[in-house]
Amino acid sequence: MWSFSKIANIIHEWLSQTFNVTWTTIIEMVIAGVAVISLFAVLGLVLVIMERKVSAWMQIRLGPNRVGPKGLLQSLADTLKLLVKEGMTPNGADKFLFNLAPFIAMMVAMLLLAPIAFAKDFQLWDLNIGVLYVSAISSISVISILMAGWASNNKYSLLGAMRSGAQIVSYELSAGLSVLAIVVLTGSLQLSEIVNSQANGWWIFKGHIPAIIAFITFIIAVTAETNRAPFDLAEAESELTAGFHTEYSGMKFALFFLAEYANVFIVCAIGATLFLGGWMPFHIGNWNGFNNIMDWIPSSVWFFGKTFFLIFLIMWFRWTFPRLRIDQLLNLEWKYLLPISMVNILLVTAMAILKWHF
Amino acid sequence: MAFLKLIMFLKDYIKDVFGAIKSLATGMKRTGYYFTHHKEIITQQYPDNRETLHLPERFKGEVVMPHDENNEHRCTGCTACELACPNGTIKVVTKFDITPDGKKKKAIDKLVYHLELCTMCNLCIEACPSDAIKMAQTFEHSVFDRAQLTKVLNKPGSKIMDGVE
Amino acid sequence: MYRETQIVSDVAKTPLTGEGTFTINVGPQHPATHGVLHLVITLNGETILNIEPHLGYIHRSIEKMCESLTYRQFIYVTSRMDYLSAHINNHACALCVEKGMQIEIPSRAQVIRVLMDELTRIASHELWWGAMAMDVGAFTPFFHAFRERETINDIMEETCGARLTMNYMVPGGVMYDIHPNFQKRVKDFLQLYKRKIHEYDELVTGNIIFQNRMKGVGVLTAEDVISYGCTGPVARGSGVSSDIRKLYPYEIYDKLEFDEVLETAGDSFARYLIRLREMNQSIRIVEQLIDNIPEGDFQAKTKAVLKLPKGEFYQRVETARGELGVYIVSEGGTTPYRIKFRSPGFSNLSILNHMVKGSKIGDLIAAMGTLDLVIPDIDR
Amino acid sequence: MTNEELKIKISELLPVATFEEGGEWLNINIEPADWLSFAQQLRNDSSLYFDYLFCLTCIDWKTYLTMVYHLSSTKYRHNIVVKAKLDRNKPEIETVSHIWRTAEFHEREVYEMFGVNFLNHPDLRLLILPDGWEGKNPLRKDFEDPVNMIKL
Repeated sequence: MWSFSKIANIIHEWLSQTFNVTWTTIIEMVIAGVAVISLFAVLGLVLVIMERKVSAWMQIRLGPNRVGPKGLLQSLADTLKLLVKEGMTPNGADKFLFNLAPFIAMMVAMLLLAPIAFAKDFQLWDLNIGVLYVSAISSISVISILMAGWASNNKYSLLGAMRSGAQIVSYELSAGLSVLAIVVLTGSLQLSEIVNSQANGWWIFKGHIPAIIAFITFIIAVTAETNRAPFDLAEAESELTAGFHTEYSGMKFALFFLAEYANVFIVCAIGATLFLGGWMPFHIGNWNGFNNIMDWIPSSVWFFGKTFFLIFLIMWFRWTFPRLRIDQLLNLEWKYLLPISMVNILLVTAMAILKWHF
Repeated sequence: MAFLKLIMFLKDYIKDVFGAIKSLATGMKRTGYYFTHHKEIITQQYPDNRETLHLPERFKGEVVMPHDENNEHRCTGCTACELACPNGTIKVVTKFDITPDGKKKKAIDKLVYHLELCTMCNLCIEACPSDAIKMAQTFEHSVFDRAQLTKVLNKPGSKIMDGVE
Repeated sequence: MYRETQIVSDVAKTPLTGEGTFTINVGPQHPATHGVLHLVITLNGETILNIEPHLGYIHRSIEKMCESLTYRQFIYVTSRMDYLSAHINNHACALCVEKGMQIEIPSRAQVIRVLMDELTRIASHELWWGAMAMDVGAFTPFFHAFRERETINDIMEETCGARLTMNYMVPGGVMYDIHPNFQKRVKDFLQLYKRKIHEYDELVTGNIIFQNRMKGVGVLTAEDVISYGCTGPVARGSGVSSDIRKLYPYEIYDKLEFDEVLETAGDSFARYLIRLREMNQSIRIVEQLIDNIPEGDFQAKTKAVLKLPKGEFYQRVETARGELGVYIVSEGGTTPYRIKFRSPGFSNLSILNHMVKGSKIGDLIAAMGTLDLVIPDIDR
Repeated sequence: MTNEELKIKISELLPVATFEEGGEWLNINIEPADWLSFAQQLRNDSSLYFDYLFCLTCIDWKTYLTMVYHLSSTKYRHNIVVKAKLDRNKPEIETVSHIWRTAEFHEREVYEMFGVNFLNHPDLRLLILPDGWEGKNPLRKDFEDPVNMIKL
């Protein structure tokens, strides 16, 4: 079977034969950059159409069905529309920050892509503190939202940004703690090692109940961190019209929109890596025949399958639940999620020390 | 006592958490059901289903005046509809015809109908003593020029049907 | 003497201007105001200090218009007041004219009118339910509510010829007889409704987030409600019996079996439950009547030109939002001398400031949603 | 209480009041000056207990204005109509918005539509009409607006 690592190796070998080391590195970097940007473009298109179809089916509608076969090219048409729209800057806005904010949102999302293992031996940057890097970078995204809210010179935007600040700062905690549970079990911060440690079973199965609790906390926390319903208080359509991006239009709005979906993809990818074994295929004990079939499926398919399953879960939340109020949102974090994850991490530590996990 | 209280608190706490998760799961089950059951979809693909789209015969789309094959209508020009209309939608312009036996007879010249003023209240049709006008089941009324909404209901050259007084 | 219940004392004392307070305009175009309601809100952070409604964005002065329309013509205008209970508005006007002229309505017409009223009430509450869920952030229920509402609209379309502003009730009865399919279609709807109603609870009522959003929000005491003149589900949510159908029965409501739904909590969730249960009561009424539509005329014989005797006539009916009063002052002519519509929405809106002072913006949306405001009804 | 009982009770409270017969409910005509104290009595008297003001409006009779208050009791379920004749050139009456809070909005509406000045009203401003309409009273019979009114 084909795999990403083989393709990468072929390119690498060909480049090394043709150019010297420096040029090889530079060209590889350019290729990686282009790949990331195109991945984002594709992701944006795929996730938007997916969200629209999922919501439509849950709402007993057909969804987009006019552009392209079964409406699959709808998001392409939307992008085109957004591209040609006028990007307006409101009067009295802080022009520099106003224009900078969407790019920061986008940059954060791109940076987060670096340590993710998309397939077997296929990773942009396997740094040894991958988990720490992810939590560190993802907390920058709040700055872009605050910047957008402040610079818009709009009270709705400001309220949305303030809400978002409170929300992301609090939910970082339980997201971090639930990630820590897996770090404790693995004993490493490196994402590739975390994946490798799940060769004989995913952590969600190996880690007993504490891992499941950590998984649920993680999903809730990342839903909040990416500002998705039921935690979309920063946007809160029926309260703040569109929250922090009320004043954005055209491509700048599209960048926020894209960054939201990119963030969803990334947190789901992290979730899949930590809890569902990343690109590791699904194995059952000694069923060798079954395991071989599972191995035959390419590792990238496993990775994207798991990630999209988690993305679907988050979309499912969005199209089912009402939105929380700001004080209830913080209550949920400080009164429920944080104590639970703290107790949970104690349990996990005990389990790791006593080697109770498989 | 304090310990017992803590136990009770913990019990309630855990009960809360599980109750919450259960209520959320019920909702997700419902949306999940609709996600997988596409037969429940109720969308009508409007411009595509024009052939199969049947509006009920009572639907009030616009006022029309039916003419038979001899280009004859039933309107006597009595202006009952004009009086019944709350918005001044209908204007009856009358003229005098000469009947075969030489008498002058009142008849309509034009029955002007302003679709842009009409609220489809059906009062004119109720008021008409000779059933000359009725509601049509059309509903795609948008035009590019407002003037096109002012219509003359009787066809050119039409005359009143025999026997209608 | 009526004493206003004490609202959060800090909020009452906070000055409306000064450091930390700011005003925002909610509306006239805002997703949660369902129309062109304009609220000027004074905030301190997320806490609401004061709400001042600015009305009139859709004011058409229906009362003035009616002064130049005859008693047959003015009814159609009232469909445009509270467009979600158009039938009931028309019904109120027709009843008031009939009261003045002392017309006896055939029993068939009475039953048809009540059936239409109750179907309208269900349709109105369906739409409210969907919009309420959308206000608190759940989008899916809106479409599910429309599935059932659409069925009612189809029934209306078939019998009355229109989906929203029907002008079906005329002084003396109804404009034309029910469609032959009517009974069958209504029975189909009843089946559909019974099959689907439990989903409402699964999707929204039981949901823990929704309950937290609604419980204890916008609490109104019975005294507040009476003093502010709130009616309908808003009053009944605070335990104030205010169903005109029970208190001052019109048409055949005194012969029908149904309960006035009452809740005592007075918060948004109580008002939510009231509306859901009221739908079930309306279903009960429809079930009692649908097989018992008496034979006979659908319209009493009336003169071509209606003239009300000199005098004043007042008719109260229960719309989906509360008590609608039609006050006709007649000088004996063919047109009313003065008409006053006492619309439920106008009084219900006046309590908004009292209701949400001191709570969060999110609560404003949740509380305002349960008032079920229809803006043309407020502005008239 | 029936209309007859109400009539006896109210003539005790306010002997100068006159009554109109024939309507569905008891109609009481009072002088505007008596209104405030009379309203308080209606609201607070334990056997009347009119706690619900369900309609408040005004009628322009071309030579004078009439304020019409429809009152109801949620306890006894009886209704009365109180009418007060106002001078058309300088219509003034005491507000009842502190007795029945619903009057606050209704009085504002009457203020802008008929130009009735409610004394001691907490917030007597235009509610429905936009700024610049002060002094023009659309629901009065002699109101003419050649721009916005369409005569059919």
